[in-house]
Amino acid sequence: MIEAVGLTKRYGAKTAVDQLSFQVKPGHVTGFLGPNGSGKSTTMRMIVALDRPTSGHVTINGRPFRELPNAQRHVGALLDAKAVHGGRRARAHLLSIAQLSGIPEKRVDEVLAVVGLQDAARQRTKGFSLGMGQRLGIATALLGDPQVLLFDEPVNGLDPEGILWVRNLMRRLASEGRTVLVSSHLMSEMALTADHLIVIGRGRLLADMGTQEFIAHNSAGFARVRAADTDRDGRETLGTALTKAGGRILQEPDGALRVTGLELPQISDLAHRAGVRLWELSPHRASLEEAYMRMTQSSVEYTSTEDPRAELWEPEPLALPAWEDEAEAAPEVPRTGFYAPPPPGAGGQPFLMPSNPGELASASGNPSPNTPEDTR
Amino acid sequence: MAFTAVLQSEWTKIRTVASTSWTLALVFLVTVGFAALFSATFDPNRLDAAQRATFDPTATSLSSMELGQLAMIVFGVLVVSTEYSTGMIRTSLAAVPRREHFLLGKMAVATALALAVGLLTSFASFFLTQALLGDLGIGIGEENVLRAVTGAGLYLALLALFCMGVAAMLRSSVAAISVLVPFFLIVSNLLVGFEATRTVGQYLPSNAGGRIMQVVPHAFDSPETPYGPWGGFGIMVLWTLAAVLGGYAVLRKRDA
Amino acid sequence: MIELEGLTKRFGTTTAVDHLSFRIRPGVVTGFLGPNGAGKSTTMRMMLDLDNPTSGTVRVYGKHYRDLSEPLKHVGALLDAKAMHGGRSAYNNLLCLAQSNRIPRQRVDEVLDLVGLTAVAKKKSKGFSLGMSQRLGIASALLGDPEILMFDEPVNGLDPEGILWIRNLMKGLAAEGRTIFVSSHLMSEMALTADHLVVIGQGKLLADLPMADFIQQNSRSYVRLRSPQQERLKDLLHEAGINVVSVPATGTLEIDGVSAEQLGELAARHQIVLHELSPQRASLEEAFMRMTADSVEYHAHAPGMAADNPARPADVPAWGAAHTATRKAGE
Amino acid sequence: MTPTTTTAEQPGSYSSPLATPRPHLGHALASEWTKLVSLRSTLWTLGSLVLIVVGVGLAVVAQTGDEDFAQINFTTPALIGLLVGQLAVIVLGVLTISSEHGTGLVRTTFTAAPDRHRVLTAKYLVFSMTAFVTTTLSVFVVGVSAAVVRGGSASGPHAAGEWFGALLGCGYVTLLGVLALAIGALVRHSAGAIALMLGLVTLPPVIGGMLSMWVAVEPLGRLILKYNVPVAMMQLFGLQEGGDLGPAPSNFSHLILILLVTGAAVAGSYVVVGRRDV
Repeated sequence: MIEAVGLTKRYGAKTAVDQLSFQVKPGHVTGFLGPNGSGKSTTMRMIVALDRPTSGHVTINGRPFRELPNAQRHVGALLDAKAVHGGRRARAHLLSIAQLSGIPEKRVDEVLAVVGLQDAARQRTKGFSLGMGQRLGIATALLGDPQVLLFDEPVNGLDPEGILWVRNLMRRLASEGRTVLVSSHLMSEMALTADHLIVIGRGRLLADMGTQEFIAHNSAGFARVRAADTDRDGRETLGTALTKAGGRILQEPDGALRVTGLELPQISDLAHRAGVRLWELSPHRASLEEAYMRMTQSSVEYTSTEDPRAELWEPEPLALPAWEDEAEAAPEVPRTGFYAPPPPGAGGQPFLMPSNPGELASASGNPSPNTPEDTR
Repeated sequence: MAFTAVLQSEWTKIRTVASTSWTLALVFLVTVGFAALFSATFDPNRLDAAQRATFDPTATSLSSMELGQLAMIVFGVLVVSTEYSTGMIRTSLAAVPRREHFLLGKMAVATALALAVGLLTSFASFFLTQALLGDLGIGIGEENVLRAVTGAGLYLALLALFCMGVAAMLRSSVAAISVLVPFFLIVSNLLVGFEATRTVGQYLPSNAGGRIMQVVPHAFDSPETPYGPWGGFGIMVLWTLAAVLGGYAVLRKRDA
Repeated sequence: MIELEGLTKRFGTTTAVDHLSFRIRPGVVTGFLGPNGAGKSTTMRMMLDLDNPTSGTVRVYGKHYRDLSEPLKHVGALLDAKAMHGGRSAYNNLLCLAQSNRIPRQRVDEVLDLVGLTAVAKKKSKGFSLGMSQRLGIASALLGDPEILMFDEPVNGLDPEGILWIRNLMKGLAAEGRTIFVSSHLMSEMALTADHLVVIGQGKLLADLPMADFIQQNSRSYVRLRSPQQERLKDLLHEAGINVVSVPATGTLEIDGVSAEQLGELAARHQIVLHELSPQRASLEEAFMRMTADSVEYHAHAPGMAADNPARPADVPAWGAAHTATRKAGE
Repeated sequence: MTPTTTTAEQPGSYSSPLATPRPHLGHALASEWTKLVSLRSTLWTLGSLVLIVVGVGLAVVAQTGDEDFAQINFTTPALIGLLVGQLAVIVLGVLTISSEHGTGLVRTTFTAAPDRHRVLTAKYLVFSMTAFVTTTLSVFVVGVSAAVVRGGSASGPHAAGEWFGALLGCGYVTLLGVLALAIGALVRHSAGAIALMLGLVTLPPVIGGMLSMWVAVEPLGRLILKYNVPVAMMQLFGLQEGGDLGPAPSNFSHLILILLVTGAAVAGSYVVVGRRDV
């Protein structure tokens, strides 16, 4: 259990973390999200007492980190994969850290095997790739077999096999009753890994809720429906029937319909009644990425501007169906991948995801002074 | 590729890091400061007859170069080694893939800067101390004085260049400083201090190069040298050339 | 256009890159994939002439990289976001690069604005977070407005907004006819960005083909069915000689090798109500994991402390894991 | 509350099968020892120390005769090498802490052991013991060789006190290394700290030399020339400087001076390391 109360960190005039209070409970993987520069790393550093809070405090199982009787046996942390001396061999590095808390030497070989570095144990870490460094960092965190684990961007630099492994590792650690706090920018990964989310922006708490709840609060799912191409009027008939039943509809380039506001069995029944044969009826989950982007829009610190040259590239705009009068366009649907396709947002505003980052930038409102995440 | 572009780029590099101003300011302040201290507290009545006979007012101005050169060594090392320690070297070489252009540009700019600071230091030191020495002071027009004062600036520039070459060979600030500081400040003094090793010591860059700063040959009981001021300077040029070529060979051969 | 011919790099006895030959064409985003330790970064370093190849050559528009005059105007690269002098400000770091290739000063402001770092342009890059350093690195690659761009793991450390931006940036640059070569471990990103793939494993070329072909050749796609009349549907499919896999956990059927269109027609003909009829497209991640399964170097294992825990084997295909997670999330 | 009950308080929370001893200084010492022996820079610095001291020392022994040792100690030949070799101890002292800052390892270390003073104490102890033992062994190899090879009647009587002096000299070098470690902890920048320490050791004799040559009246010049590192070491190794400076300070005044300076720096390092964000 990690508990932060009124945690604040200022660097000069800049407030990196602002009155942050939250609890991270055991038995769950808790995702820690926020845009670049929102204060995630600073918060994690304060949890393990590397930085002193300007005010407020954070405790682990009821005690400040520095007062834990054997910190390494209670808390393991991966904050920076490159935080090793490059001239030292991997095993010697782990051994020196293990010895600090009287952890037996055989545990070092155990964690090396856990992260798959046993063959590189005798290599100097200077030659490690980012992925290998990341694995070494995870091994360091696991050394004390701790009850509380912190991971800052653990999948950075890992290959897909490694990403999959980390995902399963996090879940298993949590299922053993440990407290696991993971920060990441990869929403797809977070959606698969985290049960609970803590979202911050500009150092302030934006959300502290279950992942599903978070997605439900901040986005909507949709269904993709395609009438048989052989049926000429099928699409229009279907569209009309669905609209009448209260569904909201957008048309995709390949002729499929994107339906919100209706359940799959309902759509199926409506199609059946209208005598339309369906060639596709697939559910699309709302994505965490979308929900996250919606929530943090106003607190993005480093906003890229539109590359003037990028204007040459225009995504194929989605056509507005004839039976829909409001001017709307749905974004292109990515065909594969982690990032579930973004549905049109609630309130008639389509979510402006993959097609136009410039809009997102302007949507963030008045540009405010930027604060580096780490000003030291 | 236009070499002037490389020079311009290296000039930006060198003027935009704090270590440059720190080290070069220390060269100036330490050298001029101690020279001023020595001459302001100088009491000619305390000299014995032999010392009086070989008294060298120019050496009084320039002897504190011995102290100031420590900062110059650090400057020369850091100019090259921070490229490696920060990883900037990969970005730099991607922009200027011709190794000889990169190294030559960097060394030319840094040496020119070292020369400017060196000359400024030696002349400031000279005029300030001569004024403080009062009756004992001499003018720049005296025999060999201009050569000695200019030579002091040249010495500092050459020293910086030598250190750049060594740093390019060792590719590490710590290693280069740990080798160069003892080499210039201890080993060379130690070797000259013993009869048996004096000849070897006299051919080390600091002793050979330092000869150009002497106006009176045997001032302060300094030993006889087998070379003249410019001969000694030539020896140091050879040392520097070897270091630069060694640095270039390493840069060319090893992966960045 | 970049051509690699028999490119080889040995470090002592280990061969990091082994007789690699391929071409990178303009106008498309070419993805460069491979497991950790496959030799991607070494290859990219050799392309920029930072590492000397043991044998073989790299040619950029027919020239050796070292012979390019003002290379930043031809090739822009982001290899390592932290490869900047931390004691120098972001602006000055870019300025000295620009000057070395005679790129006008205002271009520095332009690219800083482009990556969103204008407000911290005067700050020392030492204090930058990984995401900020990454943006600075991207700015340095764009500095010379080059026709060839190379990015090694460009989305590392970027937040979702930044990921989105770089994705569109790369597509836009390719659409202008530039050559874009990008490595990444995030298959989802690659699937959205790249048109062509070069895959290596243990230093050897495994594949060099268009994205769609790659996915098709290395993965399976299937159709998922859900119906209130599950049993009847099953019988029907059996009768039609279609192989069905039922997934009891979710109450769905999975069908290989028959298109969603055919299944929809079949159901309509027999008046079967379907609550789901969704074609599951194979993912790039799955395809990649299948192809490189043999050349993964650092295999992880179950934690030693949890020996009593039934560990999932490390080589479960991606879709297997994604499935279970999706189901959990969907409930 | 015993340490092991902390995790058990949470119902249903994970409890590790590993033993949870309360970490003590011994653990940190083992850790620091591993860190020290697993780096090549240790081998480089200590190796060059041994090579220079023993190499130069034995060369001097070979070049001298029995009668030369009538005036000097048997350990004096080791001094010349040690005047250079001490720099290796200084470099190692700085690197012991500054390389952790340079690479970021310090964050890993302090996350694993938040009681930073325990780690710092272990660093001081492991480094100083290693430096002292290495220095002493090299010096005594030279000293004993000299005593064996040149211990003929012409060398005259030698008191046990000269060996004690050499031992103090090795302690002096070790304290210089400890000072370097403290400076490294305060400055955190390897090149800066090394340059500072090397300047501190090498420049005062030069300054003092100049001052004494020209401004003999200046008490400052005398003072610098009397109390600086090479002079202190020469004296501890039984090589008296020229007598024109007046009565030389005693061995112990040299040691007290270095103890005071080092002690202040060490105390400062404890305060700063305990408070600082890393």
